Amino acid sequence: MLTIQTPEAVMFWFLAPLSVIAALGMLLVKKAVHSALLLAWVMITLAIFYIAQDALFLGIVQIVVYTGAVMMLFLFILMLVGVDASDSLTETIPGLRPIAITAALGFGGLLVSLIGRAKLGHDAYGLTAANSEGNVQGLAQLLFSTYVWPFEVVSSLLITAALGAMVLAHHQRAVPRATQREQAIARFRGASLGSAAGLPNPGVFARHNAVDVPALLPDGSAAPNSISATLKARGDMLDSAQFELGEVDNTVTEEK
Amino acid sequence: MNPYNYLYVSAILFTIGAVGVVVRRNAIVVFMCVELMLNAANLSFVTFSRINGTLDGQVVAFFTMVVAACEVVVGLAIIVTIYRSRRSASIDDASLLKR
Amino acid sequence: MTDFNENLHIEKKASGQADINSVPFTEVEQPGPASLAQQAKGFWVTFSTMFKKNQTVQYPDVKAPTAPRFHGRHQLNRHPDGLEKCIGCELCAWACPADAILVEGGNNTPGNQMSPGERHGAVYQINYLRCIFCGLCVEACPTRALTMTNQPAHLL
Amino acid sequence: MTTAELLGTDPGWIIAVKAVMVFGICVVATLMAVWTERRVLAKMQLRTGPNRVGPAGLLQSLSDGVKLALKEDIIPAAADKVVFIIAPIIATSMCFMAFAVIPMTGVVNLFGHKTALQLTDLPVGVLYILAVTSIGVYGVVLAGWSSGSTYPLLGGLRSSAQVISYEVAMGLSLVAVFIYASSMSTSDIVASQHQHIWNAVVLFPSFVIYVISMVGETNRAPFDLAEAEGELVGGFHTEYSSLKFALFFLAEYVNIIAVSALATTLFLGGYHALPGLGFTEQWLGGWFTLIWFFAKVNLFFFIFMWLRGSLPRLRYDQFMKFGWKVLIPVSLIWILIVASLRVLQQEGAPRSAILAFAAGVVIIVMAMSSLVERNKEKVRSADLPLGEAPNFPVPSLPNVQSINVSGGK
Repeated sequence: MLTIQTPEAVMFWFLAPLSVIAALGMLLVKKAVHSALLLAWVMITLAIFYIAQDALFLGIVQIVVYTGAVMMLFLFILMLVGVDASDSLTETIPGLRPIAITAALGFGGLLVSLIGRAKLGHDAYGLTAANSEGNVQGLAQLLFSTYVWPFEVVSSLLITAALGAMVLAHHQRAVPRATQREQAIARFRGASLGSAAGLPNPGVFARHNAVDVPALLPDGSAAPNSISATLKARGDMLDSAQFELGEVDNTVTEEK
Repeated sequence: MNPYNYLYVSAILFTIGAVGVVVRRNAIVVFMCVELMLNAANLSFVTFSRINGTLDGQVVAFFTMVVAACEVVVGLAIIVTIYRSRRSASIDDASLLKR
Repeated sequence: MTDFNENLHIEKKASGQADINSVPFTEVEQPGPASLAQQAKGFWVTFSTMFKKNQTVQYPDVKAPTAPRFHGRHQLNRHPDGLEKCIGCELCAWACPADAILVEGGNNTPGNQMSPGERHGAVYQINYLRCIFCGLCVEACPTRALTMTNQPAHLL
Repeated sequence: MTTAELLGTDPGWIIAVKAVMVFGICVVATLMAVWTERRVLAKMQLRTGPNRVGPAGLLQSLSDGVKLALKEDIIPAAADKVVFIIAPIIATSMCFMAFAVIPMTGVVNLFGHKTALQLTDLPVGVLYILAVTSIGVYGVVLAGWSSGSTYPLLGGLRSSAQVISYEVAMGLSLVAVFIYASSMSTSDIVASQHQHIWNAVVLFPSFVIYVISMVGETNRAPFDLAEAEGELVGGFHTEYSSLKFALFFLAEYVNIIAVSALATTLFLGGYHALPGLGFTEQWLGGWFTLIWFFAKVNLFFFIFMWLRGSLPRLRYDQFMKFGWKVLIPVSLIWILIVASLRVLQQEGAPRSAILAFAAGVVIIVMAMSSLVERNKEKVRSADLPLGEAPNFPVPSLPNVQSINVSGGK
């Protein structure tokens, strides 16, 4: 027979609302990174729930796998794909949102009322007996006896997924990438020696050496190579003319 | 308090995840909502494992984690591939066959 | 490669002169990855250095002698008869790249003959927060009034 | 009585005292570590290092800390304010949590109560440390993201990729330890090493892999790509100032001490004395084990400094290649070998069979490596395709008709 101690109840009533609020927030915040953070928080509270329910190994693995690896992967992809692309919250399919919320309320209400009415036929047991040899040992016992076939299947699934991800994300090069040495040789053997000594730095002759101010060529025009293509594409390039000094004031004011 | 309360939390989280899948437009956020649903299901597995006094529920939850990891790896690779060709991570932009 | 490089196309040299095209490239031996023993040797260098004598001079406590031609603090000199050498010409101030020197010339009067000739430096200030100790002022001085001592500037 | 049972008898106030002690030890150790690192690195470069504040400069890091705390706290306009503030807090709090399961002494007498200086003993203690450090990385990644600036973002991106890949190698290197100790609890692993021999000896490859990946995990030279000063300004903490920067600083050093402590626990016999010096453990009523523990931790900390003094920073692709193509496969193969040996041992196979297996593995590895070496030689000696001769003018020197630039011919 299972009795739940007060500390666990306190923990539950403290963390459960927090996790639900965080999950709701996940839907409502604009930035995807905030969503990911809130989800990470939900996962951590779930891990605490697991530990409270005598699933120590699963709780720790939840943090290592979900919070540590999966959410980190999400963050990584979010940063790769565009950090500040905040999601537009406008509806693209008219009437989708009210329908979704109504359906969710109905579905959630159904689930909750079902759980409320369901009868198990026996009292809750608790895991004291099952965990008597230790939670990890108990899990290992099951995993390598009853569930050894699913275990193998899942591990092959994992390998397949890793390979699949590699195939999907792999970017085949048509020609091998030039090494630094080959690039150096090509620079000197090319048609022109203009770039043999390297590209001009930003700020050459430009009276300003910030990276967004292009260098000036001897004829006063901007050297296109002196500035990062990213800055150019973003339109963050400054015109160096604005940093030019005006005519030097040579007029001498008479001393009093 | 009885352990059924965990089941209520699980049900609510699952519903929220489902709404997120339908409502949000960013493919990555949609993905995270799927993760939330899987997590919610895991919570009920663990709770039932405790109620029934056997560890089988935890083993299933363990398998769910592995499968979820697979799903994330492949899914994110797909998102990156789509992003490479479309420069967008919105699921509305990926309906090229329709138009 | 790119637009502006195209303009810079350089003609080949006429025949008879040194032509790099006739020179074959020789492959330079690239050192491969270092062996484990060599790596260990590198670690030994840093480890053994720990037990060598420090090269640091504890400067304000221990004053190492400055180099013979050290650019130190400036000094305004006088003639042997006690008159100032500075004539207030401001050439040092003009030469100063850091704009650290302020000179105001003054007229010598019969009761107040500071230097030989008509003018003397009435105000002579060097801002040591700006001074870069390049010594251009010393070179500019026509009368050798301004020289640099061997002492670090901030010690006084 | 095992450590877990011993710790189970702790009253609440002892736990509170130990928590404060763990916190204090971490902070003081950080202050000392910063000073030690600066002094030792200076010695490696024929310098003296900080020696002005306090005796031999001992208070230098304290004064640095006070200075940092008094500086102006700047939050950039482009920053995501909430995340920007949360990030250093996550980074710092998590690395302190890792210390909770590290056994620092054997049985000692604390205020008349018999206990061990370990906050708690989990059956999955080592996994707990992995979990906590993986949350700690959030601090770095979020700091990079929330700064709203390019270089921190690159630093955060690098750091997340780096930690994911090196945590795999780290976790795999720990598996061999679990197999040998047949436990994941830190105190059990220490106890099993006390009975047999240090894991660093039996599981030497695991030990090497762990030491390498712990440097990668803590973002330290030569793997400090997340804050590569030459490339990324300051990396993820470029935009941070004042106390928030101090928190990152603290987190970095506590992290170093934590992974060093874990290495001590898992591979160097934990708080136990060196073999043959076991009698010292009774001196000072068991508190002498704390000295042994910190001596070993300092050994690892010295390795950190030694690496930083000796090696240049790796290029990012080299670093990733090393992690994925060397560390992970090697540790996978090593785990296979360890597991097979362990099974042979437990099945009661004769000693000769075990030896034959080990010898077979050694021969296979050597044959493979010699094959790889020969292939390498082939690649190195292959001729680079000779293209056209260069086409650049050489300034004509006075009285010289032709110039032979390559020196040959």
